[in-house]
Amino acid sequence: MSNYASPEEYGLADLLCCAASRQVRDNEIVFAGTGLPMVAIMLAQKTHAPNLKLIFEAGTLDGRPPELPTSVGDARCETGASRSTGLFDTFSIAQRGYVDLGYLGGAEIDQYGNVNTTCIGNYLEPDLRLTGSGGNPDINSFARRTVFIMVHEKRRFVEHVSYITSPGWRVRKWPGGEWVHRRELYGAAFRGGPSAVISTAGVFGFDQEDGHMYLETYHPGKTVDEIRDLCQFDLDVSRVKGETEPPTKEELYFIHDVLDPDEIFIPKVKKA
Amino acid sequence: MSNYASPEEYGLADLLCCAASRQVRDNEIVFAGTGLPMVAIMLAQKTHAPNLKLIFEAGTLDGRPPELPTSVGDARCETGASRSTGLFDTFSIAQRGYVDLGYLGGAEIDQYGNVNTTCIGNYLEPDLRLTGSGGNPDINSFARRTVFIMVHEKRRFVEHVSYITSPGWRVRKWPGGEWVHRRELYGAAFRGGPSAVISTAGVFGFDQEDGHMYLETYHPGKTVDEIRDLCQFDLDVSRVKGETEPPTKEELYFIHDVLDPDEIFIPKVKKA
Amino acid sequence: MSTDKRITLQQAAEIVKNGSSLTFSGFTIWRRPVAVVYELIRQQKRGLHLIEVNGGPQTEFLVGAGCVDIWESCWVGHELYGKYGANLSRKVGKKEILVEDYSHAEMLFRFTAAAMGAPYAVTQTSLGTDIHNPEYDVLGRAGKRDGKRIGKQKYVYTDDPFFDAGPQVLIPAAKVDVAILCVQQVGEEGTVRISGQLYSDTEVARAADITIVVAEEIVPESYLRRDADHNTISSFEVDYIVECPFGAHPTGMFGKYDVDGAFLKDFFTNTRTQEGFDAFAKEWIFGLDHIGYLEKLGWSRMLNLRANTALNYKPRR
Amino acid sequence: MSTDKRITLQQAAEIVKNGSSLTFSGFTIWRRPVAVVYELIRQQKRGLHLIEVNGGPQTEFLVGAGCVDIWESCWVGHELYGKYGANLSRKVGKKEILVEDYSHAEMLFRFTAAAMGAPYAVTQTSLGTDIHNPEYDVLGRAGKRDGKRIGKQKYVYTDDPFFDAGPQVLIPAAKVDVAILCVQQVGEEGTVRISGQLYSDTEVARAADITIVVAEEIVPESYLRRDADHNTISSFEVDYIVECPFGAHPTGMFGKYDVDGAFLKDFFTNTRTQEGFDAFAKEWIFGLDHIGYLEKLGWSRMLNLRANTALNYKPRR
Repeated sequence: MSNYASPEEYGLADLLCCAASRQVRDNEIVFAGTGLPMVAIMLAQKTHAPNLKLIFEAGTLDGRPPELPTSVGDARCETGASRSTGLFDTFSIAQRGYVDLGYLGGAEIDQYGNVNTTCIGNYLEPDLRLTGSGGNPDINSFARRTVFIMVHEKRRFVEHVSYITSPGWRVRKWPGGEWVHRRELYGAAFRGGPSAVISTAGVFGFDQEDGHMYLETYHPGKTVDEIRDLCQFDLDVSRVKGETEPPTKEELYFIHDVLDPDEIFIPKVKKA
Repeated sequence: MSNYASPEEYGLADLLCCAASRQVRDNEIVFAGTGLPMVAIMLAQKTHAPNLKLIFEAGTLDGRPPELPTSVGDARCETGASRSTGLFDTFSIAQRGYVDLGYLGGAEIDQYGNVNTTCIGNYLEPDLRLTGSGGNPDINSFARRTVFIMVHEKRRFVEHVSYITSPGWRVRKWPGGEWVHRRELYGAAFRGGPSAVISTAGVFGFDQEDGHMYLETYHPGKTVDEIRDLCQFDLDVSRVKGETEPPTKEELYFIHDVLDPDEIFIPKVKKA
Repeated sequence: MSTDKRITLQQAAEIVKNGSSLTFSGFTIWRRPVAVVYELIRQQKRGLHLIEVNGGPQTEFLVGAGCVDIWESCWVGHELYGKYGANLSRKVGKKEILVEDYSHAEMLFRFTAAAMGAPYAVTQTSLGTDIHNPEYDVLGRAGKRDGKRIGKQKYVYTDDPFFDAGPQVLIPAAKVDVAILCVQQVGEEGTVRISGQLYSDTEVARAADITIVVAEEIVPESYLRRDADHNTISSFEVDYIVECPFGAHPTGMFGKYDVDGAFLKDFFTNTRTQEGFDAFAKEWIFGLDHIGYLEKLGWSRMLNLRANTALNYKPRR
Repeated sequence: MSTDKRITLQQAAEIVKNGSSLTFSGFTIWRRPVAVVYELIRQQKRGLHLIEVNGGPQTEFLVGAGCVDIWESCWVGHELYGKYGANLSRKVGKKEILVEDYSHAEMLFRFTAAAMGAPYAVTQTSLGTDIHNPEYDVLGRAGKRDGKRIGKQKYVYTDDPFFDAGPQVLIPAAKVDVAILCVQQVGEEGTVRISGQLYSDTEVARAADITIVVAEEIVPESYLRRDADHNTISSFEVDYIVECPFGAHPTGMFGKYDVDGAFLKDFFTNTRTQEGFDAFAKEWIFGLDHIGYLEKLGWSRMLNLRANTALNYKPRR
């Protein structure tokens, strides 16, 4: 991980992609969502985690697509996979506990890592209906760790999300709705939870005991105060380690020359 | 169904096989067990029910084996099938309600069609442990009709079976164990039950209201009194229609020249 | 044997009655039976209850055209060609449609339960989320939970009596009247062979009371039965079959053609208003049949989507 | 990539510890991992808990050799070569083994639940039979229901809260330590391709904590990955692989060899007494390794079982 690129050689999407990629450890089983996470995982596969096993929700197990799929249901997912099957298998495998890591996104997040992808406003009369949950809560319930990749805006890092689509570290126990620690609710089914948020401003971790989010690193060019101001909740900045590690030249080569040369998910930095 | 064979041209196994075969109607979905039932169903497929769909419990759907399988897991089951898969599919399909008819056997049967294939004597300290249930209770629970093929001996047609492996028309409601009509216990899941017993002595039906077995036809050479004496329970002989229809020459041709030329399940009658 | 199950696209759409519950093959923007969906719109179906493992363009077509009263699913959008379902979103805001949210795995397990003949499934997903919030039982609030096709409850919260494995959530089987599938090959007796990812096709086919298969080609049963272990759905699970090349367009079909991204992007842009959708439907759905639609798309566009048969997709370079 | 999972037959057997719970691939007399079972007997395993969708010769070998304390299943026999499991029958009579009966579908759904990560399954089979008789809960009577590997209850009787679909019986997931499979092909990274009927192999492989695959041949992963939709079990579900031609003998293997009926018949006849079994084991198991066993069987016998590769079985004429 030496040979870092200089600031003018990479964009924000590159930085996010590399930060996401570094969350994977070798030999892990990873559930990949559509978009930037796909590139991030395939980047890890090309660099530090050659033996990771990639699951695409739509039905491919241990996939190694030579051309970037545009979504998890894409025909490209099948090429080179160990098995091409369907959701019954991918979700059974996930519920069975095979999955180490999942990558997810969201429109809103709270300080406990609860994420909303369902609606803005009152659920029963929403201001804006979004796509819905998809597999977000499932992957997040079943995997040992999940990484959220998000646009960092103050309206997205909120005190309370409009709707908890995907469970964080403190969640609601139904039918009553009391707030409890995830470990308490999940009981024997507890495997972990959100382990990182990679936003357009910084990288965040979670205190697994009280469940709150903290700033781990800030992206080059951002400041801690700026990031704190971009959160509606009181962000813990006591554990900041420094700046987010920039992409290496090798990573940029894989992203732009091998994995996503057509800029489907990651735009190239326009040279002056 | 003209052109009947004369008594010296067929054996008891032929008679049973043909009687069993005639229980199938065209276009039905049939669950086939190992042995004589297999020959019976394939005989129906060759004669009056060309569009029946044959399911082999081990995983073949709509099979048309050109050579007689020796069991439902046999490699021969796969040839010409619509799909070769596994028990998850065959039992899901059965529980889902696709199956019209199943063929089964048993060591003991009572007057309500409860069948035992598990043990003789006290279950917890058995005199003789048999094979166990296999799919007998499953097929019998899921299919609309089931046909039992049995050796007719007095020790097998009993007042109470040692162990109810497969449910008849009056069954026990657990955890209490009260005897109730099958319709009452199964509720919305009720689809039917044992519709015929083909023994080495005759063909029997069931009164679906009170659930008791009655003699329908006696095999050539048997008498009603003889058959009544072969039952420990009081057999209803009030509905006897006459003699069991003998095999036709065409059926015998299919059994011995096409389906089971090697006498795997059906021995040939030794000509004098 | 006279077991040919062949019908036309029009007949396939006629099987779906007003008020039917309906589901589809495929995943988001792949292998959706769009040719039949267009025909449903032409036949002006009303009051449909869509129950989908996940939604996609087919949802947005039917919702935009006013065919749908209830949508039970977890997601709708056009992947990278349109980030959400704008017709659905607009109609939810205006309370013109009932939306019942389950998670993706829950929807899949609901269909699995139905396909297994079980009335419900046992899961441990989405614990602690608002998906499980009893206040958000939309069909319950609307008085639709009759215990017939729609379960009496949205969820039952329970525990594991065997292993103390943590809280269990019971979810009702997805009972649907009709499933419409879009696949590569079907035999004349109904045997289906799907290539590539299977998505949730085997489950929806078995869960539905009536299963209609639209295939790129109808092939001899004997061809499929030569390799029974490569087949995906058995003959007797399929009630009707339709041959319809390019029947999934604008969604993609593994081994045959890619997603028509430009078409979807244009459709999505139009769906931002009802007027936009109506204009789009007027141009691309009404007054056309499937061949007319293909003529309008044109050879150049369709050849450009064609999958390379060695790769099973259209390579980008 | 250094992901080769290859081990020897001896190592495979060593993975199974005394007291382990164990299950197998196959169905009655087909595709049973008998070569490993012989090795388990040579290594004198004790206290095994067999949980099988159905039993067969492998059960009878292990039970006869005194390796098994608990057998949970629904059936044991040798099909037309031996009408019941004589070793098991004798030991049940002498109370030397605990037998817990479930129905065939129940056993299958118990494994399906485990493979899905669910603690139990919901079924409607076998209602009203003695299989559901609470008095006949053998593991409960023996005080074995610890709620860890063995469920706290044999059954839970309940109702359907969604559709009034009739009484439901909940059955605990089949939790097993080790599954040993015997198949046609495995890749060096673990991808399995099974031809012919799959039986319950996908479920048992996923249900077990450790999955060992014994294959007729280890083939290049790249070969299997050329047609991912023809594969049966994914790489990461398999922990260890063994290449062992004729590893299922005397049971059969689709496409490779038929059941050795004469061998099974002879075995069954011998198992009518413990002395008979012991003599059989002395002759055919102890003091031999797999190659020694094949040498003893001889070329003529094995060539005579060989499947025709066009038919996938040995034609009778």
